Amino acid sequence: MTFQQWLPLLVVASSLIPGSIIFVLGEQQIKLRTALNLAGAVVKVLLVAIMLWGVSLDQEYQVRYGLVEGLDFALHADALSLLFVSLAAVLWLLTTIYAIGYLEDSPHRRRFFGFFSLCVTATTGLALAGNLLTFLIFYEMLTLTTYPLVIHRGTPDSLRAGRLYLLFALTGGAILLLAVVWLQTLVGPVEFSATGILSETDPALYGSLRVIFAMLIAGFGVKAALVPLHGWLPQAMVAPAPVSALLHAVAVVKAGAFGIVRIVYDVYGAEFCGQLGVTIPLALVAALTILYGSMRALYQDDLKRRLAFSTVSQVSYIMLGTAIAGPLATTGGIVHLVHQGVMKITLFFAAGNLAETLGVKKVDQMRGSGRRMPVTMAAFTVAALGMIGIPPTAGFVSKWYLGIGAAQADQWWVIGVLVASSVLNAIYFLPLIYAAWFASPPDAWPDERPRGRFETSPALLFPPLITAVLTLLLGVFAGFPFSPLEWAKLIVLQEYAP
Amino acid sequence: MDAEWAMTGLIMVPLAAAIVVYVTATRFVAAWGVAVAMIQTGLTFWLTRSILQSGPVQVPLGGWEAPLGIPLYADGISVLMLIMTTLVGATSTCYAAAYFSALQHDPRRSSSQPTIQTFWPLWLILWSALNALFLSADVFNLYVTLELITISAVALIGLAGKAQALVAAIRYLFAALMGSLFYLLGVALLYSTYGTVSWHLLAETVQADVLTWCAASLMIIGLLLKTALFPLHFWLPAAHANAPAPVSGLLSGLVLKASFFMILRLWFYVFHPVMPVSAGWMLSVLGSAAILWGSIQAIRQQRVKLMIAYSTVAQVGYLFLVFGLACEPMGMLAWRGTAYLAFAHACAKAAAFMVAGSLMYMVGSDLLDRWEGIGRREPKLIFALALAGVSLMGLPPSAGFIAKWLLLNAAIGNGRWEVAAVIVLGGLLAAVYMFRIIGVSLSSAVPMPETMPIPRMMRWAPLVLAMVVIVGGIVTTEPIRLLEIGAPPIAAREVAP
Amino acid sequence: MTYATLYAICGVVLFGIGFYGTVFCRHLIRKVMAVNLMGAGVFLVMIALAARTPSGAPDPVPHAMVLTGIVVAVSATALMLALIRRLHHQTGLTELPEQMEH
Amino acid sequence: MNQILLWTMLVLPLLLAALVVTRADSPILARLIAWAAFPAVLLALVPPFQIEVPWLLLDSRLGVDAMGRVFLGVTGALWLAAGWYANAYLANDARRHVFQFFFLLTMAGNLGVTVAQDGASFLTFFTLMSLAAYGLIVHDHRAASNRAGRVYLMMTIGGEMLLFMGLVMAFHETGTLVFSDLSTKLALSPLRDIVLGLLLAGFGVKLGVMPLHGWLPMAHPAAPTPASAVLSGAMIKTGLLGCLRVLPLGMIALPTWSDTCLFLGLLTCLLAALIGMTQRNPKAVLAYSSVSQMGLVTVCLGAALVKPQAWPVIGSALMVWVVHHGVAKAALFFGVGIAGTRMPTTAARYLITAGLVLAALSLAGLPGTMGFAAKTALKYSTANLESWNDMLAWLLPLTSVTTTLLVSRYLWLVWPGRHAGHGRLSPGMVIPWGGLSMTVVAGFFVMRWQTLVNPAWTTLAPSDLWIAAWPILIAVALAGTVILVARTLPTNLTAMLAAFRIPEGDLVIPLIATIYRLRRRGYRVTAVQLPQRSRRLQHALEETVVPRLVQWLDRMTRSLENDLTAGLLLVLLAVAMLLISMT
Repeated sequence: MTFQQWLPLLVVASSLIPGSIIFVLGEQQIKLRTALNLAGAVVKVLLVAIMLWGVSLDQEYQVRYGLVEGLDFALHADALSLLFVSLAAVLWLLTTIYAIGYLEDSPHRRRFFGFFSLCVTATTGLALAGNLLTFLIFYEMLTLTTYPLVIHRGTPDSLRAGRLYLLFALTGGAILLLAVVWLQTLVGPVEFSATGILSETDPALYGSLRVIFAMLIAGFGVKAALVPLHGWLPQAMVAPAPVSALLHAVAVVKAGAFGIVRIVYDVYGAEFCGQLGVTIPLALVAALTILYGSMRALYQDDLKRRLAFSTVSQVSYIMLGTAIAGPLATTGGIVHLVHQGVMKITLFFAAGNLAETLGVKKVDQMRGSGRRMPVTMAAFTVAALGMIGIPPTAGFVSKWYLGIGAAQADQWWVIGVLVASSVLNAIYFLPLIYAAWFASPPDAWPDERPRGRFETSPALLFPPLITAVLTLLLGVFAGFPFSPLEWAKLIVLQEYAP
Repeated sequence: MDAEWAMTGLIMVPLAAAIVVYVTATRFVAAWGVAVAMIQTGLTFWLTRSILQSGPVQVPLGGWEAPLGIPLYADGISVLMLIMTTLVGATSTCYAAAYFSALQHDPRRSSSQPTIQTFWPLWLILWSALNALFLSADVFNLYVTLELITISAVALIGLAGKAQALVAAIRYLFAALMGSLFYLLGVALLYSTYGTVSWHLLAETVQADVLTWCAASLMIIGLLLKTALFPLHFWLPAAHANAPAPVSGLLSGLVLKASFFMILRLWFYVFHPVMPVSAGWMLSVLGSAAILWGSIQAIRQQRVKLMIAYSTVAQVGYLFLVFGLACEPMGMLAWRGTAYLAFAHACAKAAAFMVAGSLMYMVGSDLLDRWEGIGRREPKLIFALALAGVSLMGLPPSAGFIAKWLLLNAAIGNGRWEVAAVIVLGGLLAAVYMFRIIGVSLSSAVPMPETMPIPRMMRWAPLVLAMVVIVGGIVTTEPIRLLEIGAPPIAAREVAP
Repeated sequence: MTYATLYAICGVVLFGIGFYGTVFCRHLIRKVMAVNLMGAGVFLVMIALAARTPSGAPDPVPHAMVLTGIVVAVSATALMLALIRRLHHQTGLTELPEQMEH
Repeated sequence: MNQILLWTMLVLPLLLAALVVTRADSPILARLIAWAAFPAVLLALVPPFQIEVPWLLLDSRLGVDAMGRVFLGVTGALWLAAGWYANAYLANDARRHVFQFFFLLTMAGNLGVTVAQDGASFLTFFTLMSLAAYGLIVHDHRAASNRAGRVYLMMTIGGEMLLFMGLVMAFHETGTLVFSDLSTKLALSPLRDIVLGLLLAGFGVKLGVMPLHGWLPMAHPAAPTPASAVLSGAMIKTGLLGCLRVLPLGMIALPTWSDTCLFLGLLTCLLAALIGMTQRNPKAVLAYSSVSQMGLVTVCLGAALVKPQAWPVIGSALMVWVVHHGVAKAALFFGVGIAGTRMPTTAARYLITAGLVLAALSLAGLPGTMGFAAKTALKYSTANLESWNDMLAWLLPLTSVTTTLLVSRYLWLVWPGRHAGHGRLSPGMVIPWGGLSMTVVAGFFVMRWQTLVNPAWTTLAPSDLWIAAWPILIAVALAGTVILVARTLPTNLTAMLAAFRIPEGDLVIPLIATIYRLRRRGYRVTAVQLPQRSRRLQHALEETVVPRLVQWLDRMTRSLENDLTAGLLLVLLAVAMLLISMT
């Protein structure tokens, strides 16, 4: 095998191997575990960087392994997968640091970090999957590896959340499996290719293809939390903060959205989707999700639940951009994949900091938290503004491209959805910001724990800070080479190439 | 050394060891068992290699040709079954060695509990009989080996000694004997018509007439009872759940597969041309019902071992889907999937039962309520259970996934949506009961009651077996290639265009 | 109708009676006997069939099979009796409990 | 060099803001903050230029152009003055650094807006300014301020959304965000009216045109005085700048929009003045005055849309207006703070009173002040509009009357020495105020010779003086009468009249109440009633369906899983199979 074949495997292995070793290590070998974790994360970032560089120079990275006839395990790196894998790699590094700080002195860290790494392995695999089957394999693997993370605390609440998560995710997976098999019996093994592979299909099969599309979307929609398949997500908030962060920003929810992007662009092909007439329903569902999620977020008292509903809403931007189709909307959807991740992870980091340092979990307990934890809340503020789509944050760039994309596709109503959602976002985020900065703090915090010389421990403090700065930079320097926006444009160029 | 020796050895070595162990009543029985396991592993490896190289082999035992002699026959499916037997058998042997030695030091031990001396001969005979069955080339020989399996299996259940186990064993024995006699009557009818018991010769001469159909019905239905296909599964849960820890895995993993293997042989190699499609679908419908019923019952159980036993009822259902699907264009896929599923299920189920046994030994009960937080103490075991569960649910990466993938492909490719739906639904229901166990065991509540320390081997054996299941989901080309050797003539459109 | 056929039918009837007994009898010893009756029925069928060769000379193979069958039946019966005895010894039961006890 | 100045201007306030956060109490920093707007003033003096910054935001263009220069100059000057003023005004405020932080951010945004030459960067700076200003408004944390802040924020976000929609559509129609191209191409686009509607409405919120003015009379009184000064003097002008950037002025006539602008402008102009007269807070009076003045500006925009060829003239007049109103209004706001202090000497009191009166009358267009220059310019530039000629002819004098009445009300409320003052009159406050007040007069002479200004009114006729003066005289007479009459009225009638007061923010108050009611109801439904209902449903399911299902399964299990059934099924299946095979 050549380096070109090894590299995708190495990228996957860079979290698989540390994860596996961590399971074997003792619970008390903290230093070794931490070192392994960080080493894995750093190596992954480096490998991804190499790959990023290579792909921008038109290198091919591909590896293939036959399981059964018609069932190939294939990893390959195209521009889209790199976008996602870079996000996963960078945010994994940050989340690992965060998790090390967050779980200090808590039990069962071996299990946690083991599954954490496996979860990232699955996500990386998803990103690099070269065909629908490989995608499916990692998709299911993701479900399984996140379950222990969701129920990590082991309380009745978290067990219930875990059950609900599995119920949704596995059912979605089952539907997906059916759809994939069906598709395969119709057209043979489904490889991902830039402009889709189905446009040559016999028109007699169009009906079936539509149904399959619906099934695929339903399958991925469960993880992407499309309404009405979103029920598990707000419940899964009982998980520790780094898990929520990872779940919402990179792993689970994003995997679903990424799957839908793959289906629309790389399996069906954007144009062919339009021809089948399946994009408008998808766009409508996405729009419904955006609005519904925001509406529900309005009245959540629990901070993390509010963020969860916000995720329901925000992730659907990706689907919306995908469904509208057209180069600009696609750019918007794809770039939101990254932007939403960075912003949402900041919010969850900050929420985690509040909970861990001050014991603040409810929205009305946040009063004055900005004075006690200025850096954390500043990060929170930036990310929240980003969610609203305030320029010059990353969120604005996404919204802008979605907006002009909608105009380009003559879907003017989408702009209305975007605006309505932004307003709703403002309604549920701005009071939090107000409470944090402009309200006076209480006499005593619910559960304050001293955490060293900063406002909280450094491992908790810096990850949100970095992602918040990223939120700003991604917006301000959107036009910079190698920025997600430019990268998304590259993807779009391939997708809509003549 | 050629395949003949390997085949003979696979049958004779455990048998001889059984006799030696029984007669000498040596203190080092476990060592004998492990030695046999190692030899078996070598022989299986050898046989597999030779089959892969030179195709199916038939050898007359001791040079006596049929009809008087006893011929042995090995093709892809039988070798896969042998591999399965060896894998499960070897790990069970190690597990049993640890289990019984631990039991001797268990203060909770009652006088009625099994002794190490009775387990080993019975198990070695069972092993020998299983190998013999998978290598049999005539239908009467199949009967004899099956009876041998039944008798030793029942005795193994009886080892547990408790009244519950005895009742289960007796019930199982009656059911099994009844099934055997149905089968034997069918054999008699067949012989009267065709004058031979070799299934090769039968396959060549079989005709569609009433006597053949009678024989086929009697044989198949008799075997259904032994395979515990719904609605004839009534004896299974109690028998499998109340057996001693190492035995449950063997029963669910291997003993059931013996009678199923016979059905497979008879159906696809003998009766296939003369049985109508609808008869196959009857079995598939029963299989579907089994999947649903078994899963629902498993969900309802409070005892973990019963849950796993009912899961077997469901998984057996999967195995029977092939009879309907094989009649259709993509039948070949269903055939492969089913054979592979039998293999996957054996490993996964044995691993699950071993885990249950270990944990039951640890806390003294397999009531799910008593298992709260157990995973925090024994993460390896719960991990093994989870891996086995992954295969039972048919999730990737596992052998169970590959098998279900093939079955699903066959079902959807043939437009059999109801079958596809059942396959998928069964997987989901499996997830419900598996995660019920895992969820409870990972809960943070309830301080653990006083427990027994688990010997190391009782942790590693199930984990190894569970790993096999996972590896079986990754290394698949070889087993599938193996299955093509001597595959039955099923109408085959290989894969979709 | 030849004798052989008559014997065969007789064997089948015996099998049926045995089956009825196995299913409907509650007492375990009766069940054991019923199972043996079933076995006897099958053996009778086999022996009857051995006589059906065209040459008229009895076919040795079914005989061998019956012999083997008897061996199996004997050992199975022994096991049944041993188990029943043990159950009786432990619990005093002579019948299987109606309800499945899991 | 110019570029460096530009970047300095943009980055310096941000940098200082960051420093304020980290080291709040440095005297040097306070000094620096006072000077933070200085680069802007310098930049207003350099010749126009433009730079392309493709990596910033969405392919940004920044630069100074003829129009932007005026805005930049006046904005910079006002922020500079406000910076000085604030240093003194908030000297004893414990939360001074918080104010400084938001002050600097708002400044950065406001200055950025004037140099932004494309939609995205404009919107970015505009947003920065708008959101940061929230911090200024709620600075003192009084209930009224918080409420004002909320209203402000709601309307700001609403405005942002309108702008976002407008820009998205404009980009789609024109394919560019660079203003110079955008406005030209937009003029020919089929969706022109919708796009312009959205953009004008969005900017209208900032500009305070009725009915979008609600936040303004609430926010201006709430903010600390230096903040109100820049809010009113500089920030609301960004709304005007936005309109100027996107409207195809001087290119084509847009009857729809000209009518709308003229109508709304007129309405705003008069109504706001009337409402303003009922106010008791001098800052609220000034706020309504700003609204009224912006109405006048809107009228001018409308006029320019009626007759494109008149735009150069109207435009230059508008520039003068911008400078005039900015300076005068800031001076008046500063005056509120100054008039409220304890006067050290009677001379100082007279001097300050004189300054206030001068600034106030300048606003009304007193000959010899900058206001006069501005008004005359407007009069000339809007002279030859066919259909609106008559209306404007009487409107301008009328606004002079109303404005004079309004500033009289203001003067009445703040008249130095009328109330016991508190706080010390510090030079830090007086100097910026004095500077601005003097500019009010000096500005007239400077501008008199500015070539930038329309030649039409450089030939100033004596009649112009009279035309400008008489409305003021009438208004003063009217005001005097009112005061005299009020003295003679019975006290209970005065009290009754006094009780008649339109709240600051007028229409927006019931609107906000409605929104809050809806929000409460939404909360009740989604957070209380729906969960209750679903819990009840779940409970009912668990009580009825589940036990029945379990019962059924138990029964099934009993009847299926026993020896007898199995035996019968065995036969049944065998027979079934046989039958199936035979058929």
